[in-house]
Amino acid sequence: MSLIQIGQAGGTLTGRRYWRSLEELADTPNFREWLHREFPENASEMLESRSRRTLLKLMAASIGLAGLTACRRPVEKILPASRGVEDYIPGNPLYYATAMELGGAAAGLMVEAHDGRPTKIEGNPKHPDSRGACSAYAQASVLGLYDPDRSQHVARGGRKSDWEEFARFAKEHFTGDGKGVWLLSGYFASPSFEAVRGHFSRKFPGARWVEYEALGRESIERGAELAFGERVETHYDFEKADVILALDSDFLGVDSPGLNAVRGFARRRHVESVKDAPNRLYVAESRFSTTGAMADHRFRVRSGEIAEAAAELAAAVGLRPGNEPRRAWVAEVAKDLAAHRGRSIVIAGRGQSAEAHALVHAINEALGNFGQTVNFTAPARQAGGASLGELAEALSAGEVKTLVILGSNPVFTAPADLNFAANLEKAGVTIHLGLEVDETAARSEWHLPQAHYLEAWGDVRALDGTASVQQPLIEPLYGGRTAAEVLALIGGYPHERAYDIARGFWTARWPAAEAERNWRRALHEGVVEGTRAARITPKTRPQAWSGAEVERGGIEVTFYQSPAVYDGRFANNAWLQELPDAMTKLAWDNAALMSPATAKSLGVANGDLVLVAKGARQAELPAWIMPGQVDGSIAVALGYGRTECGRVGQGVGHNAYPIRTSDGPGFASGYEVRKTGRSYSLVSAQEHHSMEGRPLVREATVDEYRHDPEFAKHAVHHGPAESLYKNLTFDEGYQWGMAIDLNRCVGCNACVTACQAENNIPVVGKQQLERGREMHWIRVDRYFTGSEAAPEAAFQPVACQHCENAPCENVCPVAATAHSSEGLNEMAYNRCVGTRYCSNNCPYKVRRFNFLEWHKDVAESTRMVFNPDVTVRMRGVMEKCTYCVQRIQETKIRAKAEGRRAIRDGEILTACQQTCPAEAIVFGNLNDPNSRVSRLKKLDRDYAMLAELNVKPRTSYLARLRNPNPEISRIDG
Amino acid sequence: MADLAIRQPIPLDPPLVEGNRTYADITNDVARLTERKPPRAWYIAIAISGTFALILLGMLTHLVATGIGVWGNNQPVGWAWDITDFVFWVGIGHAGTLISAILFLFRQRWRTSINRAAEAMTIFAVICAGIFPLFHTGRPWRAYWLFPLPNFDLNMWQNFRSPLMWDVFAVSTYFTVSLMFWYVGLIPDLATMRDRAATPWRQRIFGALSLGWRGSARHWNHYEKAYLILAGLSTPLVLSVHSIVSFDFAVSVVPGWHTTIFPPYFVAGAIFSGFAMVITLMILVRKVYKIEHLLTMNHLENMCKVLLATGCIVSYSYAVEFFTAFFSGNPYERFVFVNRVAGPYAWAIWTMFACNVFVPQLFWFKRFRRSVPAMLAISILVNVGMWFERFNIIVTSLHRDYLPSSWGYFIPTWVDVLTFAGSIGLFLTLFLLFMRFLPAVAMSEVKGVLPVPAKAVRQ
Amino acid sequence: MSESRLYGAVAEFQTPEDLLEAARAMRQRGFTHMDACTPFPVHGINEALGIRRSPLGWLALVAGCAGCAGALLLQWWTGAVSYPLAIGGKPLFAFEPSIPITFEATVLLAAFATVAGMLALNGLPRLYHPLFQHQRFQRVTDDAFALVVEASDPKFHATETPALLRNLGAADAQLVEEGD
Amino acid sequence: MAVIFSRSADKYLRLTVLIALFGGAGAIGLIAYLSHPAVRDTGYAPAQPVEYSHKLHAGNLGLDCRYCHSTVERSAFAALPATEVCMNCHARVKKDSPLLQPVRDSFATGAPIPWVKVHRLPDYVYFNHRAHVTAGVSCASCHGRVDQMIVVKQTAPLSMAWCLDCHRNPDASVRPAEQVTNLGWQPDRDAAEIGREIIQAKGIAPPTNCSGCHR
Repeated sequence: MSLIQIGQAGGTLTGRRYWRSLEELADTPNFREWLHREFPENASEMLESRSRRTLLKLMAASIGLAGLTACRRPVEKILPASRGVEDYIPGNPLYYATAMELGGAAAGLMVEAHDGRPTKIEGNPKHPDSRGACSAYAQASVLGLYDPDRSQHVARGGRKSDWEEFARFAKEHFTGDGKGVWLLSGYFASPSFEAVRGHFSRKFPGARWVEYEALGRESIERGAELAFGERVETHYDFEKADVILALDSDFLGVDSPGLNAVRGFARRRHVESVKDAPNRLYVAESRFSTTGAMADHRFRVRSGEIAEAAAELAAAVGLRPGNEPRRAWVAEVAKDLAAHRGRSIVIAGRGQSAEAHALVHAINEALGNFGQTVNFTAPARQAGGASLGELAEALSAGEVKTLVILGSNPVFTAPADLNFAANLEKAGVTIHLGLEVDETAARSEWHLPQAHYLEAWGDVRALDGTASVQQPLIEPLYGGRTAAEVLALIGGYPHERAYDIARGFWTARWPAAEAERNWRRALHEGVVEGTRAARITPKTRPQAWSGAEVERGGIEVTFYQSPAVYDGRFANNAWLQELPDAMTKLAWDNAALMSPATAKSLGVANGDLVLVAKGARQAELPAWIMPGQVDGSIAVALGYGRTECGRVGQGVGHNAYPIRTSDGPGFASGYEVRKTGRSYSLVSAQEHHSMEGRPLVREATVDEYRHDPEFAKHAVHHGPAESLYKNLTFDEGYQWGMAIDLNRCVGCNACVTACQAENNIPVVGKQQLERGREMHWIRVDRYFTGSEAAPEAAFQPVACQHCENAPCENVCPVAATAHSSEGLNEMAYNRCVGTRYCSNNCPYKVRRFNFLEWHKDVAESTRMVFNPDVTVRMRGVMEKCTYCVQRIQETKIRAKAEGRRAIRDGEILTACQQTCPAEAIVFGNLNDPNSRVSRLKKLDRDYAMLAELNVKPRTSYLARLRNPNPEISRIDG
Repeated sequence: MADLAIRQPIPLDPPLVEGNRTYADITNDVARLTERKPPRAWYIAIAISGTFALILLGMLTHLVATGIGVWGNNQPVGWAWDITDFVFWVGIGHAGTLISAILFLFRQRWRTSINRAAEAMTIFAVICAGIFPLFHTGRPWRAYWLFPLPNFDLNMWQNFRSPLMWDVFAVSTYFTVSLMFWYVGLIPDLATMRDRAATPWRQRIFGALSLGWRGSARHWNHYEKAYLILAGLSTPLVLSVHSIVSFDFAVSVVPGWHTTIFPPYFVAGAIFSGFAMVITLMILVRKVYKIEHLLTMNHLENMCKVLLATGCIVSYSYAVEFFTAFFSGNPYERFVFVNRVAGPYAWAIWTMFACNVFVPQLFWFKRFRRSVPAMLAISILVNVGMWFERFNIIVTSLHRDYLPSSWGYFIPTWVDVLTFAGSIGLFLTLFLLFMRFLPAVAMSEVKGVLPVPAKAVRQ
Repeated sequence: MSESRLYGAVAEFQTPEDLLEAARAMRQRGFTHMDACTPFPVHGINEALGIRRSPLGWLALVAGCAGCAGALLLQWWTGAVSYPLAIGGKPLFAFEPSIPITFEATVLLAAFATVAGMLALNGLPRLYHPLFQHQRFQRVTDDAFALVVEASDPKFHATETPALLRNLGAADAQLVEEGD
Repeated sequence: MAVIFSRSADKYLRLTVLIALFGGAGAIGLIAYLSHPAVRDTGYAPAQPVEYSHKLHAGNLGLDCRYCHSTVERSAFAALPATEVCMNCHARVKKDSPLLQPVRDSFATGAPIPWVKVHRLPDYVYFNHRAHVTAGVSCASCHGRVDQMIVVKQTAPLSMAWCLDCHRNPDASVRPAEQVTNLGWQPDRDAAEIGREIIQAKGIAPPTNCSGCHR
């Protein structure tokens, strides 16, 4: 067997040069055998046993799964494979390109695997949307793979069954023309799946297909259809936009399916000198989103009034005749937009109506943005079919003989008015394919375990049409299958295995001679060449815009996608649950976010349970006072309050779906909100939200900056920082340092999750979080400034600052924390006795203590996610950010082994830096004046937090700039 | 040199021992306490305190088995009740040596009635104190790493720049020296006990413990010299210990900790709390054992005066602390003090002010200085106040330091509470055992200050 | 007992003043091998018996200096020689942060030396002593003041010396043997 | 008064104290000696499931270490060979030897041979073979003259202090890369001088800070 090593990956994915396709490996019997031994079909029993752990540990040639303790010479065995696995070098990680699908769009990924188990996810630099970065969802998905609560076997009527039985059943059951057969799935932007689906539809022409995503893009798609008369995909090029108006759009947060928006936006926030002009962002929104936090002007507008504001704007840009806008800001923003014709973007949020989207398209066209900042392609996904409402009706009418649900959980996520759970009872047979035994599975005749994307073959398109092939990194842990496989099985598709389906689809498109080469190339690169959709220039149709009817009655409720659990599907992912929300800083919960004034009028305080009701539909939600929220409107994240879920997510938070109906999936008015008199404990990772006038996040307007470029350095006046001693100097060899650009950070939390995955950071749970024992090595501090009603927000990622005069080091009695010659503040866990003195003496409070044995209850299967290059810390020791010293050491060793004396700039990326879509974090050698980090630190915006303590931190910040429109008095009206 | 325990007419008024006692009376009065069945109150007391000592054992076992997480400590409050209790006990441990050493050097003869018990109290308080730094570590089984032992495996040493290392040396030295001081002081009395012993076992035990002391003039010659040197060494030692404990805080960068006034402030506070504890215990001891003639009202009044004086120093230190914070112009420092009086833990500092600043002022009035119930109440309140002083310094400073994003709140757990209660139990248990089995008053020293007996009378 | 050698004579006095007087008188008569056993140190007895000042002070000084030097050496050697570590940007060894430990070690060693020296100079611990055989000796730790004249004194006489002591006011004077 | 202790008690007391002092010192010395890594950890030579002789293969037959431990230059781990590596030769050589039965079984069934680990480091120590081998540290520096061992035995303490000795004074332990697996290499001149030149040329700076090994 010969393996083809397809050369070296270029440029930015530094240091990881051997990533090859898994396909060759997967085809070799030896590898299969090895994988089977590692992860047998029947892995579940073994996964919980000790032998599993021992085996893994030994297979990994003893890299540590275990903690710090070492006994005296226990007999330890090494079990080398009987037959070598080609090109697998024990101890060296392998990298494979794959892609994750979420909400109908692909995130191109590069997955690191140690000894056959994926441990870490990075963005694929060659993928047009990822470009090397990665979201928190994708980062955490590797934990989802090992979730011991995943569905582990086929079940029929609640009893254990198997795939063979299902296959027999399917063969008998699916006959005829398919009348009465309904299929329900989420969005699938998968070309090969579409082929299978096409085949199925041809075979069963009577079958009906429903695509439903609780957090879908329906209004966006329909809006485009309204505007252009055809389905198109809109692409915003934020990198080219000078002025942006976001109308209830959290495009830097949960409203963008990909990372391009953040990247493009952040690049326009890169300011090297007073000559650079950053973009200007106006945000009109009801909920204080992360996009709102980045705004130069933020207008608090109820979601229900956004369309009206858009109409005023349309008039103001001359699209339609109209009066002077009622809202003063609209006029000013319109002027600013008009002054930047072709260099501006107006974008509406996902929750807004199709009509509003259509109107915004017209505005962009009027502003000359089409073809400049706003572009179009054909949609990546073939949409179509019936709506969920139609399915509910059919169910209710008893017309559904067979319902096949592929990966969706409609019982939990369907709009409340459809009474889906009740209607489902009326279906003849329900077949549910899912990663977990969820609410829908519990009500289905058949439940089939779904393969996680990291254990499945498949393909998926990015929004711009670029296709990626998904390749597995591991055999299915629990014998799961993909949706394509299931559909192929019941539809009698020529290929049954996901691999054959995907490969067959693609190779059929290539000339036979090139097929093999192209396929390998696609696997290697992570993208299929030439699949990017061509740009089109659709024309807007004249619209009958009748003016928006604004409902103003009652309290408005807006529903938003949880940055943690998405629509509920990640509820069992502990990393995501523990991730503090960027704005509220709440973890392990959602809440009814309301403005201080609204809370006052309702008479509620933080944690008070309120009953939000509209007619018979009601939900009990804990209140959380959120400055910046528009008055009279409540925002609530979806996806919490799962009832049929794994041990992590069961019962976490409160379910808001019961008050969300088909006619108001984004927002709706007319709710009544009542105090219940009971309260609930909400846990916020940050208890204080003001900087107390301290110069922590330093910011200025662009004008102020031009007037005083070094304003950040001038923010603190203090005497000369002197020491009693002649301090040690660090000026030889590599001197590591970091620069974080506060102007770019959008608070997306990807860095926090990336760090968690890279550094084996434990999850502590809500109770311990409440006690103040979070373990994240990097956190994103969020401060409010300004008034409580109309605050501004600022983000500041804080990890260990690696002070040269580190106060923590001085006080450690056992020298467990000391400095390396390269300026790293090191923490030797195995030396630590746990006095916590270092943590007390850390002005940045970035040290984390293992108050309990956090890993005690971690399932054996979940332990497979551990990065073997980082020690798993035991209880009683302190830990903290190491600047990813394992990556530094590995790179240095490799460079030496290759005979290089120096490491290239950018060859070492810290985990937080690598994943950051905003490119806000730069790490490198300060001793090299030409390194990126050195150049950034020379910028006039550079400052060190708490420099007045003379601790000489190695991490410094680039001060934030705001670019307000001088015509609009500071923020909001 | 050997004139320290001069046996001349003592021109003191009032007398240090009341009721025309003879030498033999003194011996009898003191030794009898250990020779006959203790009063019922003793049994009740030891049953209660012993139970709490066992609770301490249980809590520590639970702690070691489960982790520091059983306490309420968190980020940012890395130290809370653990170190508060430590400083509290170390502080209490200061009175004994102070009475023994400093009052000795200052020729304060009234010390002789109380020094033995006070020294014992010191040792037991330091034992209680030592528990906390040991068990507050995340991995107490690695605590031996805190000592510079040769190690062939690691070739690693300690960081002697860490105030915690200074603590290790200071507290262990203090304990060792106090123990030696106490024991040296006990030797002549142990010999007395040996010579009075009625049973062979008592004879053997006291015979061994007294090391063969026979009161020879040569013995006394070296003994007095040694005692003087130990007193001379203990005096700076006792001052250094709490200074070094204060360095744990003063040497850090934490606002509210990083203060130059801490060493004298801590020492004054330690004497303050130590004397309060001595008063509390002495009141109970003289009552239970009916030795009011040895522990006279004059003794108590003297101690009340010390309490008043140190209380004033402590109050002044509080004022200076606030002034320094204000005058420094350092916003972080200023904030801490505003936060102390008006923040979430304001109740703690106001408790402290009430107990430490206002209550002791009552001792300006002789009425209170000579009223046993008043003394008892005030001395207990002072120790409550002193516990809160340490709580304020530690928790209130830590819970809100530099970055508001990392501010937090500390809530104790039941383990915190029971561990502290258990340490009080251990302390009292040890003290009760001491009262039961060892001479609680330094007989040989009291005899030295006895008012001239007409003629020593013997049966 | 009968074969045992004589240790000396023990005279018992009721007050320290009597003891002092007797001791001075005995010394005037040329007795040199004498000792006094008292429940508390009696002022003037050293001069009366000719006991020299205790050298413990010098011992403590030497030990204290050793502790001081040892601690400094330890801190310098471990921090700057044996395993130099960059800690807090501070020099590997500096005098200022070494003061507390140096001080403590000084006190510790001096105190050890003092106590050990006191015991050694006093010949303690000593479980047996001929005087313990004396019937009334137990009173010297209570309220009796004993003057001991050892048999090794050139002027000692088994019958005269006790008589002499009685003459000097001793309430009781007896011979004590070495014992076995 | 009654005499509590007899005259001879002091003799026993002094004897006891002396014994306690010397005995204590002796016990401490003994414990220190036995727990010294050079004593405690060296000499471990467990029986292996296959009586494989390094002396025969690496010494007499002159197989290069890397023939079997093929990953030393590429990975942190010096992997043990797959059974098929053994069978490369033993399919023909001594193919009926009963000693090789476990090897043949493993090859036939695919079950790994359960070799017993000899050189073991704690989980929190990240030793990297690649870094050492490419720097020119010979296998023999840590593993001893394996080519002379019939049964592999741990010869070095592998303690942190022992590692540090070399990291602080690496000169004598660094040799030309091509001599790394030549366990019996005799330099023609001063080894430390050769080492110094290589260290200069390659820019080797062995870390003595914590994260060099602990991550």
